[in-house]
Amino acid sequence: MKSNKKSYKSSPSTNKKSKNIKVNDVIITSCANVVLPIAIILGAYVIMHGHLSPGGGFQGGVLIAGAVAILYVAYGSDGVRKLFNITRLKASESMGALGFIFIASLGLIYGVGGYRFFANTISKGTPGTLFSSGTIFWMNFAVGYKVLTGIGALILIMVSSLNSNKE
Amino acid sequence: MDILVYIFNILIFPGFLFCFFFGLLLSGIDRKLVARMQRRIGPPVFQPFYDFFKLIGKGHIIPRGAAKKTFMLAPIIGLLGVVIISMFIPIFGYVFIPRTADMIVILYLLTVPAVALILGGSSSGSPYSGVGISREMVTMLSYELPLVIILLAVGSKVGHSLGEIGNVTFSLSKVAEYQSKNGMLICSLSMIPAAIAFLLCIPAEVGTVPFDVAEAETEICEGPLVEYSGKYLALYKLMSAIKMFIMGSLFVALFFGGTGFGTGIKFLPLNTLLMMILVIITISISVSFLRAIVARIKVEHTLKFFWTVPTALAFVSLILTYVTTL
Amino acid sequence: MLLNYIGAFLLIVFGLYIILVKKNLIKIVVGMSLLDTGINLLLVSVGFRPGGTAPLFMNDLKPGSFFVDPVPQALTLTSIVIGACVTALALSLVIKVKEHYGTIDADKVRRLNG
Amino acid sequence: MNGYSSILPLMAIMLPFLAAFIIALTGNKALGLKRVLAVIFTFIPLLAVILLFKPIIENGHIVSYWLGNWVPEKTWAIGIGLEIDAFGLFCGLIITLTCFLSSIFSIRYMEKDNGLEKYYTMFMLLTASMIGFVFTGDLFNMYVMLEIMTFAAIGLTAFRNHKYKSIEAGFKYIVIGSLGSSLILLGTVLIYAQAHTLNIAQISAILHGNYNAVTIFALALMLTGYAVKAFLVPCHTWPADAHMSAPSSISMLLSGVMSKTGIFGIIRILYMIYRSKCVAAPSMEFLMIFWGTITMLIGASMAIIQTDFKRLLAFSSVSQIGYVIVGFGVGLSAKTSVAVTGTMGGLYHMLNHAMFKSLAFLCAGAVLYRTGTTDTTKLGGLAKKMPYTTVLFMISLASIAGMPPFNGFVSKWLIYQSTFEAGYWPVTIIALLVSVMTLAYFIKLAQSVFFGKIHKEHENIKEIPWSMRVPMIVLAAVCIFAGTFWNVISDKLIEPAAYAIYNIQGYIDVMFNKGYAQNMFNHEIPIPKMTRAMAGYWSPINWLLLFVVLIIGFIVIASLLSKGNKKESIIDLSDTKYDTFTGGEKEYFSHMAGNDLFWGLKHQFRGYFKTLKNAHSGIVNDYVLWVAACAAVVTIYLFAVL
Repeated sequence: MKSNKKSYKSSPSTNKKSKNIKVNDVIITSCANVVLPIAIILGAYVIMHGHLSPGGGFQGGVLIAGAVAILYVAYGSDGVRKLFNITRLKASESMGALGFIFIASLGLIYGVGGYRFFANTISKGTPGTLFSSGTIFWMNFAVGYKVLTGIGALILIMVSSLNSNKE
Repeated sequence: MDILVYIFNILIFPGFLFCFFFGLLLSGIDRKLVARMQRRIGPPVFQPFYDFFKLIGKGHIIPRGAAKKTFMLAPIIGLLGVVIISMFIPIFGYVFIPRTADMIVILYLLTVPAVALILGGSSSGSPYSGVGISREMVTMLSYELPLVIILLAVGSKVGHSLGEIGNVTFSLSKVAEYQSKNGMLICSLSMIPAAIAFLLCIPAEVGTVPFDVAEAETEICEGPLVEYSGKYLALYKLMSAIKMFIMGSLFVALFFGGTGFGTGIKFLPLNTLLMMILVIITISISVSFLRAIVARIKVEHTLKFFWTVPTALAFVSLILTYVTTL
Repeated sequence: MLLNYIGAFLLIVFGLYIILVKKNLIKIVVGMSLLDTGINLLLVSVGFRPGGTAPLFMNDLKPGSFFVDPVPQALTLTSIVIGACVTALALSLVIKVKEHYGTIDADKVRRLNG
Repeated sequence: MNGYSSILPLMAIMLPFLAAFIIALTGNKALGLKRVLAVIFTFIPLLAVILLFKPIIENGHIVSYWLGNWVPEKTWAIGIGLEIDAFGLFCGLIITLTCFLSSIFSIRYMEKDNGLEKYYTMFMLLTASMIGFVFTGDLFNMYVMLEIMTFAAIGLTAFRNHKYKSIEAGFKYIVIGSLGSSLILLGTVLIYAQAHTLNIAQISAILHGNYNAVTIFALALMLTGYAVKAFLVPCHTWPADAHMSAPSSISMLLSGVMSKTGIFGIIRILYMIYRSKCVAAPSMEFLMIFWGTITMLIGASMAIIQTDFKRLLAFSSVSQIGYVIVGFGVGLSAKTSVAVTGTMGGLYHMLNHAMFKSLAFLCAGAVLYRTGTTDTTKLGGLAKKMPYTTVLFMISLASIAGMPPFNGFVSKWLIYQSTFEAGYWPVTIIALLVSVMTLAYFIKLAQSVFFGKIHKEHENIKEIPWSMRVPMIVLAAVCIFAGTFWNVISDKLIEPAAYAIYNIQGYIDVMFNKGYAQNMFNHEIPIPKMTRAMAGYWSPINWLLLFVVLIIGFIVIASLLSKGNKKESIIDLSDTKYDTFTGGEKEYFSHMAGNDLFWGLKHQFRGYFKTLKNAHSGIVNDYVLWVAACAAVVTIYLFAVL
């Protein structure tokens, strides 16, 4: 709620110029407070169960990144900027991509089936359980991580450029 | 041994020395002829030689604003270009470098002297040269189109009867071979328009009145050559003289080829002599005669003229070739 | 099924129409997105087999049941991702265009011509 | 297949991707590390391609690699496969070599810009996706790689986003480029609906004899889509903007290499997937030759009226791509000997264009680096200040215009010969004329940028640093090498690649098992015989001769000229006799700039040039309309003739 007050001070000036976006409306804030955890948990679920049900890393990642947008709608750009560090997000995105490549090249490292990239080398487990399908689970995880940070950074950049446009 | 013959070819006979001598001689004859047509006495026939050696002996000035290396290299490049062309042109069945593609090579190499002129003028940094090279470029664009079509017409005429792949040949030695069998190409009806078009292209290629817009002395003080002096100017003069000879002998090779006028005589000095006479006749018709009777035309008219009259003539030739072979 | 194809066709045509006719750059981006959606719909429809179940590898499969073609679904996902990227990139460029030109009218954003 | 060669193509694709993310991870620190990484990880693919030479070119194998060990089940492809034949390797060589040189050039060239981690990330993505595009054996994978390529290219085009032109070019590029990609995707979808597989080898086996309206529609869409990538007229509107605005090290890739990926796509479609419909089909031959001729003519005409250095080069690229397409169009001819000549000409010109156009773009980059502008009306007289750049530019000029000792001559000559032998003599005339036009507008560049008078503000510029000169020198060396030792290039690259284009049976059999293709086609697929003698190349002895002449000539004339040099050493340059002759007027700055140089031509054809200029209106809707109209025309034509 601290951030709430802080941004409230600056809001009149922004309010004048943009009537469409009303920052820190109580209804929106409280709705967002309810929706945010759900969105994040749903996203996490979708990522984790990518190999079992429709969905996967990308969809889950986008769901979680959508939380950034919700946060922006609810708390304004200050709130979002306080919470996330763009450079860290970008670095995390690269980490996700590198992780994906690493998992994919496990097949190369272990040499299963004649040094195949993308070969599924980890034990596959029993079908239907969470820790099954070998590398696919981990790849989903890496993709999800990459997408959530990537799209998060994207939304953040767009938001900040929109703001800078108005000032 | 082959190498020695090649070097002889390059340096002496169809190459440098021969071109040097005969090109300058041709230029002298041209001057004499024009003078006689204008009822002047005119300079002696060997005047271009005197001019050349005089210029070689004189000092030269390279202007401050010029790109020095290009300025000095451009005339040499142009001269080498024309000397190289001279070796591709067969002298009545004597082919020095028989290759399949020499027509296109000649077409490309003929742009080398023009490019050299443009580069030299362009590097001198003079405003007159700027105007001159712009005109030179447009002239080049204008005569290139009819020239291409003429060569294609000749190539398809010859290629068709020799049964080449695709009914075309780009080889001058094939043209000579055809003419020694079937008589000269100028005698066949379908080639006459192409020959006329080629005669019209020669003055533009050589850069004489009426198509000397690039060097127009009275307007832009010799255009690209305005800053040249001494030996570099001499090289340029030599280049254009040799170019005149090359164009004449190309015309002879294309339309009067074959072995010694169809007589079948294969004796090199005699053939060379015959070719020289034909070249002199060609040049006197296409260069001297035109030069004496016509005034210079504007650059945009040059383009218009070449893309209409000679192009149409060459096309007529090409179509006639197709019609007759059907 | 026919409805799907008609829908895909209409989406593609509308998308193309918007790109061709609308002068607002944002609307052009919308048109591109619509075009993409149409293709995605077509792609999913291509892989659909009447009566097929979702292509999930489960233990409780009934004998005689069959999957719809899973490949187009994977392709559609890829295509959606790419479409999202196109939209994002294009929108960010539109923002920059507005910064530089002060307008997003296609008729005025034409300094590079000829 | 032995172990190492099967893993090399994967390495060539994967390592640049890996490097891209490593560079992104380092953030905006450690600039030196990024440069080193970029150079190393573009060198590794080049090394991989060179190592692949032995199995593919010398032993004649086709290397295949199934990702994740998903080998075909009962001769039905279920996984994604990489497949590299000699043609793919040929394109791979062009791509990796150019990318490597570009990464070296970037070191100093990009030093004034900030945000270089984005630059290098996208640069590596571009490299990796281009290699992936030519090495893959999967139709959808081609689309994905194409999209990555397009994104990276757009990002790099808009990289200098403080300039309005970068942003505008980027936006136009993304609209037209993604429309092209959409057409390709639509075609891929339609093919999938018919063949139910995405493996190129299998599609070509299955589709044989089963062509119907849907596949022909797919052919039309994919041809147009790849035409956008290869910028054939009328889809040529974006490259002019994009090449002009991108940093030169990227323009070089966009023009030299990315256009080749479009051509690669077109060839794979025409010669492989629609083999029995297109090869030896006069109607398709006509379409491609007509398309190529229009492209070369309009590209050259547009180039003549440009005044921006890089924009002119971009239109010149359009015109050169026209030559390549004409070559491959003749390759569809029914007369096999002519077809082979055409294909070889197209391939040779592909290689040559990548080399000399990259060189020309790097020269533009060098000029931009030192003077800060590429507007030819504001430049002039740089030859005195930048002699190396001038010489290198002259080499690229001679190569692109097809002057005999340089590489452009060999490939252009093959194209002339093949078009005439195929009976398309008007195309030969246009091609020769366009060649002269090429020479003309390059001379215009030479005059207005490197010669003439120097501007006051450029008095103190210096030659570019060595790290920028080296890539240019390498490119120039390749230009000269490919022109003089054409027989080496022809033996080692062109012939195997041309053979691979026609060797569809081998391509299919490697992916599945021997005899699969014959089984599907019901007959052996003929491969035209090819020897380089048939192509009637220019004999090497002449080049030796020319060199002898040149050297002797230089010696003789240099000795002739050396007498005067002693006197020159004591001259006083301030003497009035060294002034430029101005006819007595006071000397002032009067440089014959680019836009005045073709006055006679422009005046005579003012209607034509004005129409062309107005047609390139710069409005993005118009450009999209052109692409859509092109797709419509191609569709109608294909339905009418196939």
